[in-house]
Amino acid sequence: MAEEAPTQNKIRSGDTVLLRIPNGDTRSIKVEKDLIVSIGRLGSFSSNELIDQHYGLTFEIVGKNLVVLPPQNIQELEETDATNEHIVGDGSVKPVTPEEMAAMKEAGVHVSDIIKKQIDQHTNFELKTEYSKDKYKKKKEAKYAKVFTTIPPTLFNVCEYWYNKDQGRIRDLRIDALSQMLSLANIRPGGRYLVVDDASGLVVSGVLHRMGGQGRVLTICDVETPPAYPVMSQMNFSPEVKSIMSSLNWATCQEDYTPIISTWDVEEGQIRSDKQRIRVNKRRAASDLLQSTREDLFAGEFEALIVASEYDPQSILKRLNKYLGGSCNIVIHSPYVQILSDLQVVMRASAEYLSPALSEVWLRRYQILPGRTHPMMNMSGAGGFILHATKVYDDPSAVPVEAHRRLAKLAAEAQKNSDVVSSQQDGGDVAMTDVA
Amino acid sequence: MAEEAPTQNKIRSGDTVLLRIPNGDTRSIKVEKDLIVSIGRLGSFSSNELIDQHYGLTFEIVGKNLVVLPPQNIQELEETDATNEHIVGDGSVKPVTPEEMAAMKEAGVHVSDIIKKQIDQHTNFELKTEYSKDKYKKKKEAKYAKVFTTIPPTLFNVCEYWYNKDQGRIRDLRIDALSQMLSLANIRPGGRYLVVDDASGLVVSGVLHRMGGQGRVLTICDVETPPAYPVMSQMNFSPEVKSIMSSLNWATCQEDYTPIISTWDVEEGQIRSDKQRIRVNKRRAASDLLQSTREDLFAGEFEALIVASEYDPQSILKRLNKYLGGSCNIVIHSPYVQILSDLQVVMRASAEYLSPALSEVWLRRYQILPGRTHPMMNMSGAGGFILHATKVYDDPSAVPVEAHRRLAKLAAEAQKNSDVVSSQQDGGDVAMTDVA
Amino acid sequence: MWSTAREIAPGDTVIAWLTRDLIQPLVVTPGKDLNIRFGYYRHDDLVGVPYGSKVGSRNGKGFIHVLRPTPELWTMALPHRTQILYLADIAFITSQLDIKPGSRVVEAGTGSGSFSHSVARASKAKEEFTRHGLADIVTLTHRNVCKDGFTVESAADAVFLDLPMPWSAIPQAKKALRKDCLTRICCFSPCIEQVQRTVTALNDAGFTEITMYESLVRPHEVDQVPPMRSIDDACEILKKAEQKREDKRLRQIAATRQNLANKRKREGEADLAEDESHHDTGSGKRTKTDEIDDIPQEPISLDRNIAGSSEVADSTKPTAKTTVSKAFPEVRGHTSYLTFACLLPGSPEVAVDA
Amino acid sequence: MWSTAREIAPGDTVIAWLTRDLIQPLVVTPGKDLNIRFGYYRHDDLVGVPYGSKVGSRNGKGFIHVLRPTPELWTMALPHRTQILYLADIAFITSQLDIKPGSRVVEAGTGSGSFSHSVARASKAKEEFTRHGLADIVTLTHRNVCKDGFTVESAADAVFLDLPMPWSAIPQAKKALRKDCLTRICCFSPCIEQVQRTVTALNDAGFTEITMYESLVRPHEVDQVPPMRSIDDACEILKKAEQKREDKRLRQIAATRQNLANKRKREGEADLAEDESHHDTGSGKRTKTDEIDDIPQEPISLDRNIAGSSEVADSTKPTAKTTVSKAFPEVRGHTSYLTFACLLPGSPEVAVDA
Repeated sequence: MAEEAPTQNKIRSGDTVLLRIPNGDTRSIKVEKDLIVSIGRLGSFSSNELIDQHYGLTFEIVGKNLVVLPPQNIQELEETDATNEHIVGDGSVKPVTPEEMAAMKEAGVHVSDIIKKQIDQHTNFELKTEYSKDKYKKKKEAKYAKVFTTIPPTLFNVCEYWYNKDQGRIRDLRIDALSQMLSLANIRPGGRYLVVDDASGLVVSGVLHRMGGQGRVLTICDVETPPAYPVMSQMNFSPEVKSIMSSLNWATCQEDYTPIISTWDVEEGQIRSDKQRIRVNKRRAASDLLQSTREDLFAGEFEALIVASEYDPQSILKRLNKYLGGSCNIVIHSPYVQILSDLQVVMRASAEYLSPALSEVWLRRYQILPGRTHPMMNMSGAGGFILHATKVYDDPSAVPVEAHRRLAKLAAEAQKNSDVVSSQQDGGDVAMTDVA
Repeated sequence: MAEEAPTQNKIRSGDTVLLRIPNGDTRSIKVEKDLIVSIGRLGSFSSNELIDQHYGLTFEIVGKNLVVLPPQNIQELEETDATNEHIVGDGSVKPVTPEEMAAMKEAGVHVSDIIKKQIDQHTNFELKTEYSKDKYKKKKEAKYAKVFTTIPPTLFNVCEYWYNKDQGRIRDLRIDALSQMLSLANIRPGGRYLVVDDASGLVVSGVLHRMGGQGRVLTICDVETPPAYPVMSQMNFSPEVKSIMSSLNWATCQEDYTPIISTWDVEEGQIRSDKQRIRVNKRRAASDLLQSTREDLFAGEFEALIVASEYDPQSILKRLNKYLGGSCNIVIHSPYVQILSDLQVVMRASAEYLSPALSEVWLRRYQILPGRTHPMMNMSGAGGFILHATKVYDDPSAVPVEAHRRLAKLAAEAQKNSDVVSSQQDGGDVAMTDVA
Repeated sequence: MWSTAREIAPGDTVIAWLTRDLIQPLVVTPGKDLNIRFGYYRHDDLVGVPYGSKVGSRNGKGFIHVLRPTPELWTMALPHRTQILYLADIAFITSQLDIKPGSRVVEAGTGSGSFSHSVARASKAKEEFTRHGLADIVTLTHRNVCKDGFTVESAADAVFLDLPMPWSAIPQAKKALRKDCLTRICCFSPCIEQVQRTVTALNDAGFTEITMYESLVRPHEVDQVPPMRSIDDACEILKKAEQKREDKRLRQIAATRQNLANKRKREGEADLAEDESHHDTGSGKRTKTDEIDDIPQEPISLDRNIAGSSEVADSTKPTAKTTVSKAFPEVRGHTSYLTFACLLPGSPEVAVDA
Repeated sequence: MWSTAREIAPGDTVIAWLTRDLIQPLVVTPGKDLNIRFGYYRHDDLVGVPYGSKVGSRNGKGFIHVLRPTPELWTMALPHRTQILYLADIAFITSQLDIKPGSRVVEAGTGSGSFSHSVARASKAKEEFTRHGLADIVTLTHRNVCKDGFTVESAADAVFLDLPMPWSAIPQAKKALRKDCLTRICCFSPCIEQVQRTVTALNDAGFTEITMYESLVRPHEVDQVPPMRSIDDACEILKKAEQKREDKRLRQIAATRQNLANKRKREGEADLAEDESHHDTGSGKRTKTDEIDDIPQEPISLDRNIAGSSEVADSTKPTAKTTVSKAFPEVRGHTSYLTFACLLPGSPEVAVDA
């Protein structure tokens, strides 16, 4: 067991760091030595104050400095007899005026004092239930506190950040769906995987995260050069973790296509300078990398194909199927049930895919404040659908003719009795009828 | 306010009664005076014992008689320190043998004593947690108790019975979906409604239930004579409640079609006997009813169209649209999102339908035993989808040309900025862009 | 209640539908105007118009639909009243409590459990019920039901409690329910802790058949999209782009060579030693060629809007659209827990009031 | 761990897939047989076969697929162990606890919270872990963690508790977690009451960022069906059926009249007075005609399998199938509530153990 912690514990210069601000929003900032970071209304501070701090801490911006705040517990609320019965919603709430507010801020009054002032001027405050009071205070705190919390760059947190920021760019891939995809694909250190990721690199990030720099990840993209995979920047991967990934595009992954780069060979005699030599060598290295990546793909026997793509999944399967090993996991995500239903129909008609199964993911978060446990009032409706199948090698002779004829008859009968379409690969279902 | 209770409180001869038996299953029995009812393993008794009893009571079958049991409370469980830690799952549980069991039953030992005996012979029983013990007792009780509870014939209970019995026959129409359909259609006493119900009469039952014998319900079916609507038998509707319903089929609801029955006229002189006269009169009454029902349909101005059908909903709408009044609610259920998505696309392209909205229903039941609150381990996945729209009268001149041109430009811009397809009826959305 | 006539008459309450999110009730009052951001209308213009009509504004700035009110539209039209019950819950509760023509139902707390505008709401709601002709059907009172009880005794078929502490009102609710037949109660609680206490209170008060449900609705968005692009399209686009780039590179190399040759011709062989540096820091054109020699820096986008790619896409794709749907990204995840129970007639516990 | 070779070798653990619901692990042992209801196989036949192959039985009674084991298949292959964690939960917990290569994770209670077969499971599981080459990675002990604590101290990156009273193990779990960086805990609780006590215990012990989730999976069934029938079809069928019935009635009336006429001819006019009763209680044929006079008693079914209707349907309908899908009728509605929390390094509470 390595003594070195595998977790990235502390913020380093060069990290992209996620911050949670009091209103619940998350911001992404780049931490570089001697850089000033500004977070809108909250104020600004020097990056250096964050470097070497543990992820997960909460800071208050005091002037231009950061003060670490102790971890916040949930406060138990005492219930009272208040029932809101006597509260009259007729506008008798007299808020602190904007002028008073500005004056207080000007004078550097601390947020907790501003809130206290507001409460004092709230005529009905004492009539409210404790829960209502707490809610009111929280709302005010969120509005005025100059605090933030750094968010550890885990797959969970990064996925949540992107899902909230721009669901479309990650193709509605919610963390529960992504986690299930990684499990269904059996991603493990040392494996070899094919990834088609039009979800801004979220899938690739998940795969790399679970591999820890051991194995091989080949992504196929629709741009000439390896795409940027913007999600990866928040993951702050070490070079080792990223080193196992290489990319082809849909043209260069065709066996009968000769990429033009490989034809750009310069004769040795024509090189007239060191600079030109560097350029030529760079080009050659790129050509060699492309060549070796292609060879790697064409060698096949990949252990999983994971897809979150805007392209027709049938056309993706058609291209990549021959590179998948036996017992390989095929995992395809789509925001739309229609796309994967159609695909499932095609796959179950083929003897190459065992038991293609379509499922929908569902995730719910709860509020767990004492005495007030309930599901969040809003939830994300669309986490998408996952199709999982196992690649198998068919043996058309596996069921001899005499049995086949009898089984076909039984299958027809079984079909009549059941509306549910059973997978054609489940030869056993039929045989079960035989026995029972 | 009528002094007469509107609820059907007591079981009458002729009622179809639902019974819940200890294993949780529900049975439907017909109660007729002097009839013997047999409920499988539980035993049998005379129907007379049930007649005039309140719905909702629990009975124990003792010999051939019924004994009313007091309502059962939930028992609070004391938690102990037991953790199941010392339980060894190696088969040391020595159950009462089948022979011992048969002997006890033979001797007429009461169920609670049989369970006690089993507990005594369960070597690990005292090591179990209180929850485990309770679970064990409940399981045994369900197996041996000769008790049942009558279920009031509410729409809720009848729908649940059919949903559990044969989901397919009611087209996956779960009670939450059905309730929403009735609300969206604004079913009220005195209204006039069109119903297309291929869900065994569940929708018609719901509509009739909420109308209380006032108004008009016209169902269109695909059989020559009014269908049986089997769900209705469990509702035990009074003749008044049912009297407001009449039916046509897809042929007789066509205006340009002359039903053959109306051509069967017998000249007065040809009637040669009273019996023949009765037959002829009966035939005439049927013909008159058909004629008046057709006139009723053709008069139009219905307030809602409710559909749960196996036919293409577009073809249903095409036929019935002209009979719908302005501001009429159109509510269509399907087990499949594909069907209603396609329909929504067609409807939103027409200026006759305001804001067609597609939604999916979701229902979850909880176990609420003290200290053991959690959602049921199984839930029904498929309650189906509902499409709701309002019938409107278009006015193509509503937006004058000069505004139209400007708005079209804005609409094009708005379209570019938004991936979500907004309803074409929302002329206002465009105007909003204009202002903001 | 609301008009059931085909056409709108003066004094009718109608629902003006501006957009799905902007729905407002209107009492048609001849002489009055409606001036909204969707145009200018006269109430007189609405009189005689069939319900469900699209009505254009007088100033051509938009249109509205005039609809017949329904309880659902009424609820949608009042989005700012706190915590109005949701359609799915109302529908489900109606079915579970077996509410039908003739039922007598008692409701306590029409507002939210956490912040009831009781006084203000009560007067406002009373006025509304009267206007809608519901005054004979709905009786409205303002009182603390937990302390003072309900106004009816042994009379209700069903009780609906939407209170912050429903458990404290259960003995009173039991009093209000009739005892000559099976009756029902529903408690509407946002938090599970309320449910737990309510279940205990119901159980203690002798209610049976205690069940608890959550009912939600997931609205779906439907979209018509071109069929998904095939990998073949992507391939073609990539190949063409690569070929174009290569052609350009070759043309530029040829041009540069030609330039060099011309230069050599003009400047003679003497400057040859200088050429190396010129080659590297040379003209913009030359530098460009260098860059193209290397791995291209800018990926080719496959965006449908790019002219270069659209020809390929158009030629290989059928024009038919496919329909896809999915739940809206953010949907309501919770409204309330609905706890139900029955009170049986003649059970011994009924006689004993808590 | 499990073999990563292309082909199966003697001693490999493979998964024999019989049906989706019948999956069984197998250690390939030359000389051994596999005799199941799906046929008879020899282990020797599997050696050298690529993973993922379909293998026919020797007696032609069926086939199996031989798959490479994965943790997911392994879980599916053991349905009878009580309360195995579900895929969705395992996947979600793995992500939330940020488990990755090198992480040190402590799990307490591998079984169910309500009935843990601890002793039996422990010995069985130990054997399994060893066979799968996991003995170096997984350390297994049997102890009461609430009383006696974990075997490690300040060493774990994450703790996972699947215990009936997780709250009582939280102080011990805190001891086991390392203090030099942010660490995480997950408690798996089927009931909300457990969650409530756990949240309190976590809060008291100084854990922060307490969150709670439920993660479920809804399997869908996909069906290819003929396009929905149009009302036009129903109409045609009804009209044809009605016409057929009418034709028959008319033929029968004509035949009866002919019979009557013949009879009259044969029997003369004398029996005319008798005819009335004859008319009503007459031959079976005659009675049938009477019935047809009335409203037909038996509805015409539109079942696709009825020959009479199929011709209409076939002529008007395109043959293309449409694909529809829906969630399975009964799906898992609950597995457990997943409560998560973080322990921050250097916070003052960490020093004080509860």
